[in-house]
Amino acid sequence: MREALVQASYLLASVLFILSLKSLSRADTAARGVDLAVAGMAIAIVGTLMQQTIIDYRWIALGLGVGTVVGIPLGTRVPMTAMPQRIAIALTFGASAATLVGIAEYHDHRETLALGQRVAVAFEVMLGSLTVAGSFVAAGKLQEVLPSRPLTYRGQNAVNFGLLAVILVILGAVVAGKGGMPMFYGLVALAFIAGISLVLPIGGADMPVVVALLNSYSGLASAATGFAISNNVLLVSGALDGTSGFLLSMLMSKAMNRSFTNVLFGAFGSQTQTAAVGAGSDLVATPISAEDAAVQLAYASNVVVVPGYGMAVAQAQHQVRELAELIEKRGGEVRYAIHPVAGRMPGHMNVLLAEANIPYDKLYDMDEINGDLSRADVALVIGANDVVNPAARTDPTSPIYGMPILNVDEAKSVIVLKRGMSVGFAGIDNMLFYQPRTRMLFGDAKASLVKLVTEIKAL
Amino acid sequence: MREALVQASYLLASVLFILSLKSLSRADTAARGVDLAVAGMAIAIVGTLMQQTIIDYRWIALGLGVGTVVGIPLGTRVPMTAMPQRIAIALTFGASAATLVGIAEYHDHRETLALGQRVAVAFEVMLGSLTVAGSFVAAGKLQEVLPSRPLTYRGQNAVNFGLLAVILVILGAVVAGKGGMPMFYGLVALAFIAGISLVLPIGGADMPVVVALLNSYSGLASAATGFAISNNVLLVSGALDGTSGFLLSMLMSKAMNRSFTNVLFGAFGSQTQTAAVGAGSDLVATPISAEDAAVQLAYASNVVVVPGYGMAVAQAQHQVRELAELIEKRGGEVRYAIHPVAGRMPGHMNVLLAEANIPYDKLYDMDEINGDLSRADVALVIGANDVVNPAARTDPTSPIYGMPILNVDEAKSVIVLKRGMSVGFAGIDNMLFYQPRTRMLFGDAKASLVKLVTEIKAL
Amino acid sequence: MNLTTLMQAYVFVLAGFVGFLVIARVPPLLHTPLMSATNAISGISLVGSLVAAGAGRSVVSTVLGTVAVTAATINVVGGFIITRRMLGMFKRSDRRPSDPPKV
Amino acid sequence: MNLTTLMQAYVFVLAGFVGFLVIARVPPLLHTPLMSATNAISGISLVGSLVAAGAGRSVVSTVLGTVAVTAATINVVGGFIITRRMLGMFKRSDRRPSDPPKV
Ligand SMILES: NC(=O)c1ccc[n+]([C@@H]2O[C@H](COP(=O)([O-])OP(=O)(O)OC[C@H]3O[C@@H](n4cnc5c(N)ncnc54)[C@H](OP(=O)(O)O)[C@@H]3O)[C@@H](O)[C@H]2O)c1
Ligand SMILES: NC(=O)c1ccc[n+]([C@@H]2O[C@H](COP(=O)([O-])OP(=O)(O)OC[C@H]3O[C@@H](n4cnc5c(N)ncnc54)[C@H](OP(=O)(O)O)[C@@H]3O)[C@@H](O)[C@H]2O)c1
Repeated sequence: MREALVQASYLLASVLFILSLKSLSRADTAARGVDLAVAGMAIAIVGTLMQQTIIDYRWIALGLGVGTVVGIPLGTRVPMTAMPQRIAIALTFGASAATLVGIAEYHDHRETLALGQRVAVAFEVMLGSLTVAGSFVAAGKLQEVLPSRPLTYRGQNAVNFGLLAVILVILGAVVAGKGGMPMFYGLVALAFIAGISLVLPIGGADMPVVVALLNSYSGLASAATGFAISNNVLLVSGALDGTSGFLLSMLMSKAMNRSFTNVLFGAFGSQTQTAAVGAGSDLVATPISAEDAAVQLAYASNVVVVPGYGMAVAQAQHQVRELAELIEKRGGEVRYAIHPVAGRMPGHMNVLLAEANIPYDKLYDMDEINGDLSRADVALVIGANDVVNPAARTDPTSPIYGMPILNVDEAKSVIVLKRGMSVGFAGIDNMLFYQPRTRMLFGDAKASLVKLVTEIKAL
Repeated sequence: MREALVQASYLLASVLFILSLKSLSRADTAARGVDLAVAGMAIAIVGTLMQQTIIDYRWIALGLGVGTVVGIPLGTRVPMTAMPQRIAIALTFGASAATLVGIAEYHDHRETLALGQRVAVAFEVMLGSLTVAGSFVAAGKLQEVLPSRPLTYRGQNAVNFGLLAVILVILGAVVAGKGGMPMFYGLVALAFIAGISLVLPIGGADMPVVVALLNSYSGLASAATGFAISNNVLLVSGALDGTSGFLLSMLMSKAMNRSFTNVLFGAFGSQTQTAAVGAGSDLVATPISAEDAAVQLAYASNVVVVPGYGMAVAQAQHQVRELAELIEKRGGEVRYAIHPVAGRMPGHMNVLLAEANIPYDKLYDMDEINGDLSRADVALVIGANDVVNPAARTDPTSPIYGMPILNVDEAKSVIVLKRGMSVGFAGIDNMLFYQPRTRMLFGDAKASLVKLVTEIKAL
Repeated sequence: MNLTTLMQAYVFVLAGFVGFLVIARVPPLLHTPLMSATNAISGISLVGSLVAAGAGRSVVSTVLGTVAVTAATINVVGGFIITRRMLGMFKRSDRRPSDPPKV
Repeated sequence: MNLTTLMQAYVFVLAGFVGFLVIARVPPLLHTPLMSATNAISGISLVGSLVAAGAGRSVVSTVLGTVAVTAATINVVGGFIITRRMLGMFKRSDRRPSDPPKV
């Protein structure tokens, strides 16, 4: 009877996780999706605690307590701008749980595990350990504790493939039951090293793709645990995470106009280093003073704000809202044009602007607003570069050629807020800045916006 | 080892069925979907034949042989126009197989079946038997062997609900292991009667929805078999059929602008009987001779053909192609406007026109062509009525009000081919026919088209 | 609830979700071919029929099983042929081969 | 291949299909919340950790299990809170409440 209840709780939890993912894939139901997942998790936990094998609740209570105390601030305090590294860190925790359980399982039952279970445990610790290390490195790169540029050396791919080959051999030995605990710990250790070594050569900006992929590995590690200890809810949610993470990382690289293998093995992001900058060296961009820009904005009736990575760096979203409200108070209309890969993670701009309380029906997708940009009196580009680079349309030799962009160059006038003439993520110059209708307002985006606000108020 | 192979074949077959359905849900991959399903079926059959429990192949060979001999002509000979009844008949066969297997299972193992298996077998024969009878009646109605109008009497819903209640009681008894074979046969018989009694009151035109729903029941019967005899491929494909059939029947009723319960219990389709006809009785529709219509078509440069149920009745699709080719040879452009529920089953017009070798890129969905109909020189309406009835847009009291229609009334001129002034499926008059720009070419659609072709050739 | 029944329940529920998700966005054009194809797939009850017909358990079982095999085979063979035929008819014009598929 | 492993294979494959089908059409706007949510869900490894920590099998198992419970709980608690917070930020303006959701 008790066992039946446990199993029923697991089935229910599995269904709730599925419904949760389904809700999460649509904007209007996404919030409900989280509630469903929370319910599923709670049910699965209660179901597990009812199991007959659990005889001692003290350590469990300790773990749950400490975890909750640490988890709450990680959930409530971390600013939205730190989301990518926040997810990567969380992944480290989740994957280390799977790895530790795998080690405990192998330690206790090494002698009695069936072949299938050995396979499962071996995969569990391999994927888990790789994910722990990989996502830790990813977090470091995203937080810029580690250098976010790709760390490469000659023969790197050869070394990595060699490492993977050795791991597979050891995996085989563990599955065959050879080598005992030392062999097993060797697997854990080498997978850990592989995690570091595979992620280091990938540039910081590609980390979201990597994190999604590692999430998929961590899901597969859970599924392997499910196989090993015959637990269906682990199996189901592990498989869900495994495929959805994989698909998500592919969708992400597609949205960035990049191939998936290129992201993972392409000495990738190193183009940031190599691409030439000086293309427009004899051209001069026209600066503008904050005072003049303020006048232009104050009297515009149709303003389109184009946020980019620079706005995120400057944390300028609140000043953006302040400026927009001033313009609106004076009778102008302000809309926001959101490029799908503006910033450094998908939905980056949406999250930031939402944090500043900008209603999401003022945010327009690229496809929705592109036809309308020619009617804008002022396009205010705040720290965006690649996503407004007309070379994507016009220059077949450009590395971003073919990527859909926001056609800001069609607006009646353009004001660009950035610190200098540096390139963006793709490492290429942008002819938009040299266009007769474009004016550059140099300086940190936040500082410039503060100046604009002050000036408009003074008008 | 052999058992492992059997099980592997089942897993592979299940995956192939899923991939098949996925392919079948997109036009460009649908044909490949059938191949995948065939492969899955073949693998499942071979896997089953390898099972150790099968000791005598003679009867199996007989059944497979006879089935193939009968099945091939049913697949190759039946004309496309008879698709709905063809599907209904096939369903009868499939469901009777499930029912017979259930009876055999219960007959042989009655004493030893576990509770769960009794539940499964009881559901299997109940759903199977209901489907056999229901789809047989549906086929009869579609073929018009049985009267296709709803057969209703007072208190019908009460009788049907009573019948279902009795069935549930007997189902309970069988599950409880009470009553032996007689009780079991009682369940089969009553479910059979329920199948007849539930489908008779539904109008012929709603049969596609009913057939899809019965398909879902038959899938659930297979899934129940899978539970009873612990066979995973039955379980998976049964569940696939069960949910997809159910969803499909809901999508269909939605496409017909009808609620699902209304289809099943609404004394449904009886509105065909009751709705008034004479609304436009003092209006006169203007006839046209085949000769004049031919001239008009011959010199039109932009013709839109709107096929409807009448074209299917008259089997006129080949003549439509002939006429279109003549017009094209003379320099005119011919497109086809396809309403999602023209005819009597979804995709009816597509199938017929495809059969006449009309390339499917000349077929335009309602949404694609509606904005363009005002540019048409001639809209040639062939046996369509409800799907071009402007009352759906203009008359809130009309039973079809709110259904999206083809805006044929906006064309520069309209020629309607039908036999007289009879109403269509919805049983209501159509103001389109009395519009000044509309001409009626009375007569059977095929005969009229033959005349038009002859006249144009003679020009 | 024994373990096998439990696992069967998972398989059933998950396969149901798959069916639902796959069909959720199919266009009306494909409703009829899809109905025809799922119908043919429901001939998978053939698998159960083969066991009943060939296991030599009892005369009743063999007879019913053989009839069931016949019926299910008709469904499978006829169903796949006609679905294939129907879909084979959806072809594009030769004149504009580069166009995206319409309807 | 024993029966349980077999059924587990079915469950795994089917759940994988479900994951694939559900995510296939998610818009870029939701990529980050979705990543965050699946991440929190992957904290389900908590279920395995609870058994390791509470079954009293060995000191190693209890210690590793307790650490695992802690780590997984951090993941679950923090992950759900932050996902909820992020999605809570996607709100519409009060001025045009009847508009369809944009972006
Ligand atoms: N969204 C994603 O998922 C994702 C993930 C990975 C990669 N990417 C890539 O990232 C790029 C995104 O394009 P983007 O236009 O948003 O950004 P971008 O092309 O990377 O350009 C950002 C610009 O912001 C300026 N900037 C930096 N800090 C600033 C500050 N404090 N104040 C003002 N300006 C500042 C920089 O110029 P200065 O230094 O001169 O100020 C830089 O040119 C695309 O190439 C995309 O493919 C996107
Ligand atoms: N597609 C589906 O899935 C489906 C399923 C069930 C119901 N329905 C319903 O069926 C209707 C379909 O609309 P529809 O416009 O295609 O057809 P309709 O409204 O039913 O009209 C068909 C017309 O064709 C004429 N006709 C019949 N035989 C003919 C012949 N041999 N030659 C020439 N004309 C002939 C009839 O008029 P005469 O007798 O005067 O010739 C009739 O008015 C809709 O109401 C729809 O909701 C559709």
